[in-house]
Amino acid sequence: MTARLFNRVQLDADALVPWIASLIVILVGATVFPKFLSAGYLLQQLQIASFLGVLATGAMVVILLGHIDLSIPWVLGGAAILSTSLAGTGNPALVALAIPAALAFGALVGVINGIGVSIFRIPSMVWTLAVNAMLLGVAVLNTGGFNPKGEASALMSSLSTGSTIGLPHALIVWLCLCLLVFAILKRTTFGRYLIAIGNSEKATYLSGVETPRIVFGAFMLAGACSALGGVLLAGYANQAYQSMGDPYLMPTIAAVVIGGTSILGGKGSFVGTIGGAIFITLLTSVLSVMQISEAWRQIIFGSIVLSMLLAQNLRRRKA
Amino acid sequence: MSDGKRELIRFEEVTKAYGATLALKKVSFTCQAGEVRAVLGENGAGKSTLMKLMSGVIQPTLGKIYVDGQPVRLESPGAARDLGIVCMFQELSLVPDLSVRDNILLGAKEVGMGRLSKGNLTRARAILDRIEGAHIPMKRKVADLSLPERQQVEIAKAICRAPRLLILDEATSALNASVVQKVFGLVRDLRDQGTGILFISHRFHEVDDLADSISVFRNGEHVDTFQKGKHSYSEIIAKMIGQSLTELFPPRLSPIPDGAPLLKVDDLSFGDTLRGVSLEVRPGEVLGLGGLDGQGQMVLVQALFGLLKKTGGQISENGHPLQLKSPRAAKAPPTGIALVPEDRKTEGLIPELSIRENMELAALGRHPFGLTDLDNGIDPDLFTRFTSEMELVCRNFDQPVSDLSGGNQQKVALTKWLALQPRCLLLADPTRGIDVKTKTQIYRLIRQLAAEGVAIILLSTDYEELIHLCDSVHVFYDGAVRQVLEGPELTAENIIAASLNVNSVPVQAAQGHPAHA
Amino acid sequence: ADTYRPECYAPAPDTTSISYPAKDGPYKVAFVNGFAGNDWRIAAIQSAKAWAARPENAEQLAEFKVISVGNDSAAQIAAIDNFIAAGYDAITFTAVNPSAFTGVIRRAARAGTVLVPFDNVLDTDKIVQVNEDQKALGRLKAQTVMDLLDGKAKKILMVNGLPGNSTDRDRRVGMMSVLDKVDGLEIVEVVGNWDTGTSQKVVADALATHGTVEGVVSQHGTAGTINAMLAANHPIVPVGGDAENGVRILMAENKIPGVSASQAPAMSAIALAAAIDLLKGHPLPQTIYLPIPYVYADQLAAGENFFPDLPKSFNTGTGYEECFKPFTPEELMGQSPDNN
Amino acid sequence: MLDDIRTNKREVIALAFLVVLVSVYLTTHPSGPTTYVLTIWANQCTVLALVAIAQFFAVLVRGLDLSVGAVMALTNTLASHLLIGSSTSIGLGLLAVLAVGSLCGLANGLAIVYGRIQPIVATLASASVFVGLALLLRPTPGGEIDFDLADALTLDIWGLPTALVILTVIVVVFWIPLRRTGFGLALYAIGSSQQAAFQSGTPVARVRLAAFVLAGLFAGVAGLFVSFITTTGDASIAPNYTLNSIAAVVLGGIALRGGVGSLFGALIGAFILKTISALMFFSGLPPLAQPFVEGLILAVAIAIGSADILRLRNRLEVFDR
Ligand SMILES: Nc1ncnc2c1ncn2[C@@H]1O[C@H](COP(=O)(O)OP(=O)(O)OP(=O)(O)O)[C@@H](O)[C@H]1O
Ligand SMILES: Nc1ncnc2c1ncn2[C@@H]1O[C@H](COP(=O)(O)OP(=O)(O)OP(=O)(O)O)[C@@H](O)[C@H]1O
Ligand SMILES: [Mg+2]
Ligand SMILES: [Mg+2]
Repeated sequence: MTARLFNRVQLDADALVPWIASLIVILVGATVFPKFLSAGYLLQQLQIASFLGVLATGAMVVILLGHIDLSIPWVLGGAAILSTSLAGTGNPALVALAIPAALAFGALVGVINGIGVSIFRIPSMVWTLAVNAMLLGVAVLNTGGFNPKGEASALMSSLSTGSTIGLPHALIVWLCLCLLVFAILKRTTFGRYLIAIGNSEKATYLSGVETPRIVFGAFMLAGACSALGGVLLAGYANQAYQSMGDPYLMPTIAAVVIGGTSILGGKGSFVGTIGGAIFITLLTSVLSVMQISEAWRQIIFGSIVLSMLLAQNLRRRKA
Repeated sequence: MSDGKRELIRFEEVTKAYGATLALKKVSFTCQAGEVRAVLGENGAGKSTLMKLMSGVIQPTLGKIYVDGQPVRLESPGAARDLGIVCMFQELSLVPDLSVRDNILLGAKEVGMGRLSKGNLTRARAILDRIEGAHIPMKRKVADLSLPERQQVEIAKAICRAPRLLILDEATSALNASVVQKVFGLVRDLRDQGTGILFISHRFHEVDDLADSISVFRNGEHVDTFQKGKHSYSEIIAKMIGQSLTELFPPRLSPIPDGAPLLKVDDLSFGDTLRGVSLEVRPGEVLGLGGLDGQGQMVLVQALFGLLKKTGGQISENGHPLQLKSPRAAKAPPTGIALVPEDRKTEGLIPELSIRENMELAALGRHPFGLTDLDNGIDPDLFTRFTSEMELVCRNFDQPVSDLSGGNQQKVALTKWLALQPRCLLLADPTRGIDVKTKTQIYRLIRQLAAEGVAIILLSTDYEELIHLCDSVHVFYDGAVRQVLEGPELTAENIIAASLNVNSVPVQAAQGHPAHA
Repeated sequence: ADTYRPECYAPAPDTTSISYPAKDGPYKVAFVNGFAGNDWRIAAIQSAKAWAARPENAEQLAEFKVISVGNDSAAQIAAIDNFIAAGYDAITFTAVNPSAFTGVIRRAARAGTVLVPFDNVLDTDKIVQVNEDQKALGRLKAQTVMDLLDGKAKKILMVNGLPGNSTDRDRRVGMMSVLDKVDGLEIVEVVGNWDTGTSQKVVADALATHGTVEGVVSQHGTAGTINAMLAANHPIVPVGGDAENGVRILMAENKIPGVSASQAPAMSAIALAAAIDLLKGHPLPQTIYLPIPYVYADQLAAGENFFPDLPKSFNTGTGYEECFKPFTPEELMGQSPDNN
Repeated sequence: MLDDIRTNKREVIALAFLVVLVSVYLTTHPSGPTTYVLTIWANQCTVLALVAIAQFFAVLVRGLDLSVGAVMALTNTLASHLLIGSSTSIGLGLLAVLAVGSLCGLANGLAIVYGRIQPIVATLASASVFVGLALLLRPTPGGEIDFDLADALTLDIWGLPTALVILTVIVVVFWIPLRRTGFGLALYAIGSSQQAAFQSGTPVARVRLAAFVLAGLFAGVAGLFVSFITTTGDASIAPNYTLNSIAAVVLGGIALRGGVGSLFGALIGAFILKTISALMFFSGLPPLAQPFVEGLILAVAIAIGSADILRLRNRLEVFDR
């Protein structure tokens, strides 16, 4: 069989690992709490997974590029603060602006990330970290002054908490986003370049591609996704608050990598990332409902993720 | 050389499989001390695989390896080194971020993990000096060396490990004739001291020059081994490619063009690597860039492809000055300049991606953020036209490029750009490490493109190529054009003289080449 | 020992009293905050500055510095040491780690610098500490809920705070001291990390798996807890929650019975005041338990003890009547960052 | 000589930047450069410096280690149980703590080298395990460390901050000799080109493994030093150090792609980072503006390190960064 075909098979298998794992988690959990199998609980998990999933979608784009975005937490927080502040003014025009403004903010931060990474060629790991620190600073400065009463606009709440015929809107938003980004990656030149850069930026540039533009695009897309995550979470909590993004950074990255996306960039799978987001949400929820102590939750979480990665690699080596 | 040579290493029915590919099939092969054995074969014939097996980089799938008659398992280069087997790899085994010194000490037997002994350094220095590497400082980072300089260091590194079996896998592919001579002198001395040498090269005059005996490989099989001189070149080539090859360099298909130049370079300068270079190339002309490596040819090519900022002088096309701000600007019609870079594995291609994805990468740019791949303004048949012309060997276009042998990789790299139908084609050493058959195919293609009116600039380290393909050759020395050779004065001697910046040269080892045979 | 202004600096049960030789002002004082990116801490900084800005206090302060060092005890120790080295008279701080300051305390004593930790206090009896009685805070919430349930309940939801934190431990102990007495009571515990979003998620999970509960006690991030209950169409039950503006708005809007009480950020101001009073030579209790500011659901009054047109993350704990006139929201918010 | 400068350019820039920061700090400090002030500064910097060393060894062989902070937390909590009582038990305690640190590193190494998991990912997961174990050891902060030992290591020797002495010893007694061995060479070689190192006969797997063990060991040392400063165990310290250690090595001119930089650079980077925050103390900046300014200076510092990229005239060289 061609090596290529093997790759394909592997990719899909990797992508399936989190799905299988999710199934196991539910079934195991169900032996203690039968309610885990109830549609209500599962839909709710999907709704909550959507927040993580939206963030993971953005993170994946950047990781495919061979970079990483550590500014997720405060892009998320900033977008939440911005959107709730606008919505809080009660002025219809500004209320309508809440979501677009937040997304624009995310994209703007993406530009700043892009400048550091593709113009100054600072390792994204560090530059986005610094950007995150600055965003924190801005947020702190801003809440120091007088803030308009902040609250989620009706649209925001409906997007994150509403549901039609049982389907949480958040889930729908997430899936639409996935389809959109999937289309961008698979069907557009931009997507092709993205993957190419993830494999070798030099060779891509020598093919006559303005690679910086692509890097910018990717980081803007990721920033917008983080912002969307912020909007959804603000809608969910019906408010914004400082460091609401901090709990999301590591789970987001974990979701992407256990989905089979190579942290080195160039290859990855959407199905996997979706599965990753769902798996992490489920695992966290099950551990929390089972009232397992923080210490053991950390240990179990880490061990399971490790063993999943090992499983993926051992299989890959057999192939 | 003495008779009754000792057997150093013996392969018995050795097979090496990479997944589905059989790189070597039941190869039995012996190699003696005090002999230079040339290993010939097309790209992908299995030469590198053979060498990698001997030097412990990879292990055989089946079969036995004997050293000094004892069955051995060479499970790592370290193990091979301890048995006195040292390989100079085709993909150089130098560490870019370390200094020359550190590279020479790295993994040396007497160093291991312990304290660094300086012993090797003096030896290495001596060797470097002997092969025209005197100018290479021990403290210089390898990354800052040119490709030939690296090959020189690699040779020094290999030899100062006092090998019993020295393997040279295309060790000299980037070196110019005069250095090659020095290296060969060194190798002969080693041989006379009883070292066994395995020598892979795609340059016949080198084989002719150095080898005592010749082994021929064809797609993974050991076809034959014989003393040099037993067979004529055409016979050897026939063994290599399983058919006879009429001639290496196809005849020109069109008269040397005159008329308005397509591309005009006026007094181009860049730092001290390019000093006031002026030249023009007409549609249908093949213009050669010669000279020792690193004399500015490559810089010129990079400038023409929009890779350099703040260059002095001017580049104009059909009289219109060009603003070459990036490769994107260079490739965009109507400018239509294409560059097939020197290093196909890191610059020309993306090995992990499929052949199709690689070929389309350059073309995609046509409609920047076009909604779908397919709409890239390139008729897919264009790819197939060139791939079939060059007889690309592959299962299908979805195979990753890394599966292909170097020669075939190069065909993909060419197709990728030719499909854009460029008006000016820049070729940087397009046949380095490529076997005869593939070479002829590429040469034929160059001729055709010229006939179709493409202006071609060919940078090459192989002067035979320059002589037989180019209408005129600009020989570079120290960032400037030392001499422009045309017609009858276009001879090996003159090229070498010009590139060494002297007026008369010792007779070169250019005699007896397939082109003449 | 009778101490200064006990109505404000209320002594903790069987605590000792501490006093230092009087110094003349004006004094150089610093507030070393931990992590800044959190609403409570920002409110605390604002309160401290608001207090220092009031004329009667301003004249006693030669210098007043506020710095935030992040969640890094080593950095906080360094910061405090720096102010000691710089000859500051008093330093207030929110300890990142309750047991990491033994060395600092010794060095401060040597240099004659007064240390007053508040909110996150230390496991030490060598210095004056300002806090609320965390156990009592927990007790108050649990007791109120149980009283509303006439002392009888089968299932109660308990949303805990940040694991591995002593405040979390004490508050839980306080709650348990009440709930343990209720027989046949099942307590569903989840970890909310004092974070609105996290609370909302874990409570949603708990309700989905454990069904309805008869009452809820929550340390902090109660807004998330209530949101989750509303989202799950959970019947309205008594809630013992924190005192963020958003919580009180929700309780008022949805007629949720219970109590809203918590750590008031204005505590930072009391710590300053205490530091000044100590410098003046007044004796103070080693452990000061500030009167817990709380409001029963039926006493909620917009514009008075909650503010519908302020951010939900705004902390209503704007002061302690017993000590000084509580700050007006404008006094706090109006503090634009640049008038330091 | 010229080659030396070129190869160490990043370090030189970083060092210059550090000198500027420190002089600003000491001049703005009301009580000037007294031993006390220097000791405070040195202690704070040294914690990060030690983690940065740990991170340096991981990065050197192309492996970011996201678990260094977690290993610190684990060793710190362990120390808070063991470093008290008789001098012998303390001695054994020290060894035990360092052993645990190295074991964590070994675990990471095995997962990465033999499990073939990407370092970032593997350590992301193992970090969570280590923190869990730390929480088991210290559910809430507490325990204590022998005071005399703590003082001995966190105060000063004849007016010279002990912390600086420790770092000097590490450089002189450990690093410089190591750099002169085949092992030291192999570390760099593997980071720069694993293929080349392998073909040159380096036992790649074992050397990489050793590198991660060293990372664990130094994370353990960092954990110890935190214990001496705080004289207590706290499982929640991890997040403060992991990402900062990465920032530190980059500031110190160490390339995340591996094979470039020196332990000395890691130290410089750590000192820069901590001095930036120290600057805030007497900067007189509005409290709520400090976090922003701090982030800004960090960003600028990083950007300065890479600014020379703009002077490259060959657009290809950019990609070899
Ligand atoms: N690592 C590998 N994975 C898969 N296939 C391989 C690998 N290495 C070699 N092969 C296959 O084995 C064949 C022989 O490769 P080898 O490198 O020995 O050819 P070669 O004679 O060195 O070619 P060249 O003249 O270009 O150096 C190749 O055509 C390739 O298809
Ligand atoms: N992972 C791989 N899968 C499939 N084929 C491979 C792989 N790695 C290398 N090859 C092929 O094996 C051969 C050995 O690789 P090598 O680097 O020697 O290339 P090559 O054929 O010698 O080309 P060149 O002479 O231009 O380097 C090449 O033909 C290469 O295409
Ligand atoms: Mg080869
Ligand atoms: Mg080859």
